[in-house]
Amino acid sequence: MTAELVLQIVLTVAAGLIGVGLFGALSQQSIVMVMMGLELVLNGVLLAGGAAWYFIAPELPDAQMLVVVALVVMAVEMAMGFAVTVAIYRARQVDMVDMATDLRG
Amino acid sequence: MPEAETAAAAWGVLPAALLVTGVALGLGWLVAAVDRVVLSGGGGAAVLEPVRSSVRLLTEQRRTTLAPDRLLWRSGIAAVPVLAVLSMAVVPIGGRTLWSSSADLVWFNAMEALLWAAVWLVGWGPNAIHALTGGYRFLAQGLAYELPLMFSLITVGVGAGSLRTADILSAQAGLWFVVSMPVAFVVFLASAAAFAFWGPFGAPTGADIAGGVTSELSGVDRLLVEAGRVIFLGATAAMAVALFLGGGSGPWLPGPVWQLLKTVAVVVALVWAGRRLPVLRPDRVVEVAWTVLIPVTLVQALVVAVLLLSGFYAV
Amino acid sequence: MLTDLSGWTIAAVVVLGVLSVAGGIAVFVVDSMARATFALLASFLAVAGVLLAFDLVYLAVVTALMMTIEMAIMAVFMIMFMMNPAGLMPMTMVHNARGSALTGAVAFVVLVVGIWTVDWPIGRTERPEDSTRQLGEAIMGSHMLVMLMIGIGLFATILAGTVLATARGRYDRFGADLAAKRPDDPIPGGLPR
Amino acid sequence: MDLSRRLRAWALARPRVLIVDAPGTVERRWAVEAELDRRGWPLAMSPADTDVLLVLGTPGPQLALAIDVLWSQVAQPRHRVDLRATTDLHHRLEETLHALGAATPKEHVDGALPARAGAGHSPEGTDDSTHEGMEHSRHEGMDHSGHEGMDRAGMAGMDHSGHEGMDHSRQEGMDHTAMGGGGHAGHHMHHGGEVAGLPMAETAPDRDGLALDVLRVSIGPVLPGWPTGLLLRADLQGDVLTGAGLSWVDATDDGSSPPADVHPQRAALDQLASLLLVAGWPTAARDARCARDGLASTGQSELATARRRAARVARRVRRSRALAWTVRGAGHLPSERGSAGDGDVLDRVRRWCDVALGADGHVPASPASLDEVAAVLEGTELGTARLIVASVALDRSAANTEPEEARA
Repeated sequence: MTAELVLQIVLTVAAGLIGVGLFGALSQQSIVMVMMGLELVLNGVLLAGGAAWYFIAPELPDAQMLVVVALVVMAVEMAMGFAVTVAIYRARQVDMVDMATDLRG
Repeated sequence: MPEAETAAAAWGVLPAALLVTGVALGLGWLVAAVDRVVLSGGGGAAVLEPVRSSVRLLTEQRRTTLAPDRLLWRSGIAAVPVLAVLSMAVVPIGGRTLWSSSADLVWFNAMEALLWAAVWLVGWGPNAIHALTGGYRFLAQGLAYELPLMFSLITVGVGAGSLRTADILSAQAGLWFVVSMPVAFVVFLASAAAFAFWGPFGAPTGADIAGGVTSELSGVDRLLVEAGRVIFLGATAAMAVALFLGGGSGPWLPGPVWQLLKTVAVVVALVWAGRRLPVLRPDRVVEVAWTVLIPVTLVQALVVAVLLLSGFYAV
Repeated sequence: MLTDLSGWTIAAVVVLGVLSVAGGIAVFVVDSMARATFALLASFLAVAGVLLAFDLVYLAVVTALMMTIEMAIMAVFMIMFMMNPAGLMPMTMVHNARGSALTGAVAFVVLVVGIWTVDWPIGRTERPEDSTRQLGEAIMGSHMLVMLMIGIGLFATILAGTVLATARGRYDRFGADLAAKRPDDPIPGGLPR
Repeated sequence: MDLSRRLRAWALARPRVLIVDAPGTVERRWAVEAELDRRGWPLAMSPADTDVLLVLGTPGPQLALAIDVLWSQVAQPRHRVDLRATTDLHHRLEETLHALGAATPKEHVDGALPARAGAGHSPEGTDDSTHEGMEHSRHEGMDHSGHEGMDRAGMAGMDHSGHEGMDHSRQEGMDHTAMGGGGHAGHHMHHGGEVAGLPMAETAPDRDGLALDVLRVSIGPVLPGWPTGLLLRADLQGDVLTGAGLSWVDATDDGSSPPADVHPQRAALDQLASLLLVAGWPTAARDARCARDGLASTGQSELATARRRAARVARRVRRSRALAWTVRGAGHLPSERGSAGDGDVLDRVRRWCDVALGADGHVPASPASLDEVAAVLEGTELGTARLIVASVALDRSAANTEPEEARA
């Protein structure tokens, strides 16, 4: 099997993760579920980054750095997401995005 | 850097895996037996009690509860011993690890983090208040101990200049790491006890909540969870020997014997000290972990880093 | 160029890939919030397995480690804030499902078309002996700036998250004139104060 | 096969025992615990952890009901012993071993519950569908044959959590309270409704300014280190108790069983033993039990040994910094009571230690009333609440404030 084919298969899987994640992030009503959708998108980025490193440029650390950054972004997203959820819930007992539409600019 | 030979490469994957599992079971038995001896106040006959309990639990009926989350419950139960044995994969046995990579220490830590999720599942699954309370306690405790544990592992990695267990062993040829990293050693053992929710950190299975996460388990389910706990504790003792006490190094006797002796000594000391204390309530312990242990382990890492730069370690 | 992955490894990668997508779909299908969280964890662990096959041991293990911790915490929040944590009562809580599905599908199709039409520059250079060392040296050398930014970002996150999530400030704890010797906390904690 | 039977007998030679002591059987419980300690039979933590259920004395109707529920949750192989007197204790325990080791599950029930004895299914039977299980519990209460009861109930359900549990016929409410615990099944369902016969949890303001789920739980009347017969009904948010109320089951027979005139030193050691058990210090609890049992002996030298033991354990507990650190500040009882029961858990522990030391001038604290203790439980965590309850001598004669007629 050629390396390119394997890479394409893996990237397709990553695209699948991104697609499912997008669907979740856009369709879910609950803030926590929206975050799970975003996590799934980033999961796809992790996979794509790893594949890119292995097949395209293993001599450079850049793809690895991309994966690290994606991990950090996930952690930040989770932390801030939870903090915002707690704050908004504390303020008005709301845990669904639809109930917070008045926050629109 | 020469590729350290792994047990899998030396003896074949299957025999090596069987060996590691066997050693894991032996360590688990050792911990359980010492624990039983200390608990029953002496009496050498107590060393057979873990075997007796295991046989009894094997013949016992499994039970269930009202509206449980059976899938998650059972997966959590099965995961506990599996993770414990997997964490043994990077513990050197006779100078060789089953599996070796450039991130052995992180692997060990990851298994403990996964245990975290597994124990929470064991508490969540049965849909009972005592079990769930135990699960939450473990989550809070684990969160507080994850960072100090990580920092103490990192300290070892800094000292050895590698995350590979084999390199850490060879880095201690001159001086055992416990000498220059006493804080990391103590924190490692304490966090390990916290992760095995045992002894003073046994609040998740405390008597005050009727056994907590284990309160709804019977038969083989209970056996798996209890076995996972003691294997984890045994694996940690063996890992502590490898990381801080020079592994198999020592005069006169062959390496594996030294390693075994040291492991037994660590287990006995750990169990003896742990059983002299009452359960430390999570709300108190957690604050100490966040506000004392994390800075202290960071300072320990700093000290080791400075020592490393000043050429203290022969790396 | 032929890949240097063995047939078994490729099979494992494909199986893990399918598992990760299946886990991702399960997140939005199952009723139980606890199960959704752990389906997401399964997806992460499958991706970590693929990374392991790609020789990225450190990143794989760190992914498993971080995501497990995240999901364990996530589970608590799911149970706190979500309806139906145990999935005992089937219900759906979605809005604009059709549009979202369309967006997701379009994104997927566009990506797939790109993936299968681009001529990928497969690397022909030597692999580093140790990917972990490569990453470490990059972090401490050529890519240090990235790491510095990450550090600052994480620190800011810690502060901002704490400020947002706590309702009690120092005036609640030490009194209006900050005169109290001991903070008035619902749980005293373990330190002598 | 002979070998497997012998293996089985060997495996069950040290069964885990759950003791349920009916009111007025304190001395009997001490005798039984002494014998169990001597034999090295561990005490069970929960029904799931139990091989032998040992019922002392004659439980009242409500307690008997709770014991039946408990029994239905004990996994096979199991054995139930109703011990009316301790004279033939040794013999009865030997019999228990024989019965446990012997055989097919149906022989394990000690005649007390013939209706439950028939179900000797294989363990695979436990995989009944959840749904079926729920329906049973919903409509038919707990009167199933043993095995099915176990499938279904475990000790989960309890109380069918929620507001509704209380309004049920009390009979049923009790059914599910044997060991405490409650379904967390449906947190946070804003729309109410029921699942598996469990009403969904509702929300209420909590300590941290968040309105999160409230569960209605009943804890007791049988738990390790817990006064048998005590029932704690409370709202639970996470593991924080709000709205706690304490009551004795079968409280109507108070006048008939006057508090037994027990040895104060032994009573103090017993209190210490159960407190240390709850505090998660099994070695110290074992030593306290051992000293307590020794003080019953008549021989002069044994008595002296027991006194030394009591002094040793009391001093050890008194001096323990770890215990002081972990229990300090919990459960401040108002001091205007004037009795020796005031102060926090640590003060009371130290007072028990003084009494256990046999020092002069230390009288055991007068029992605290249930309402007083319940007031302190407000806003504490489950574990702290257990420590507080274990640290006070409770007034057994206090009448149950709840009307009992409904049940009778």
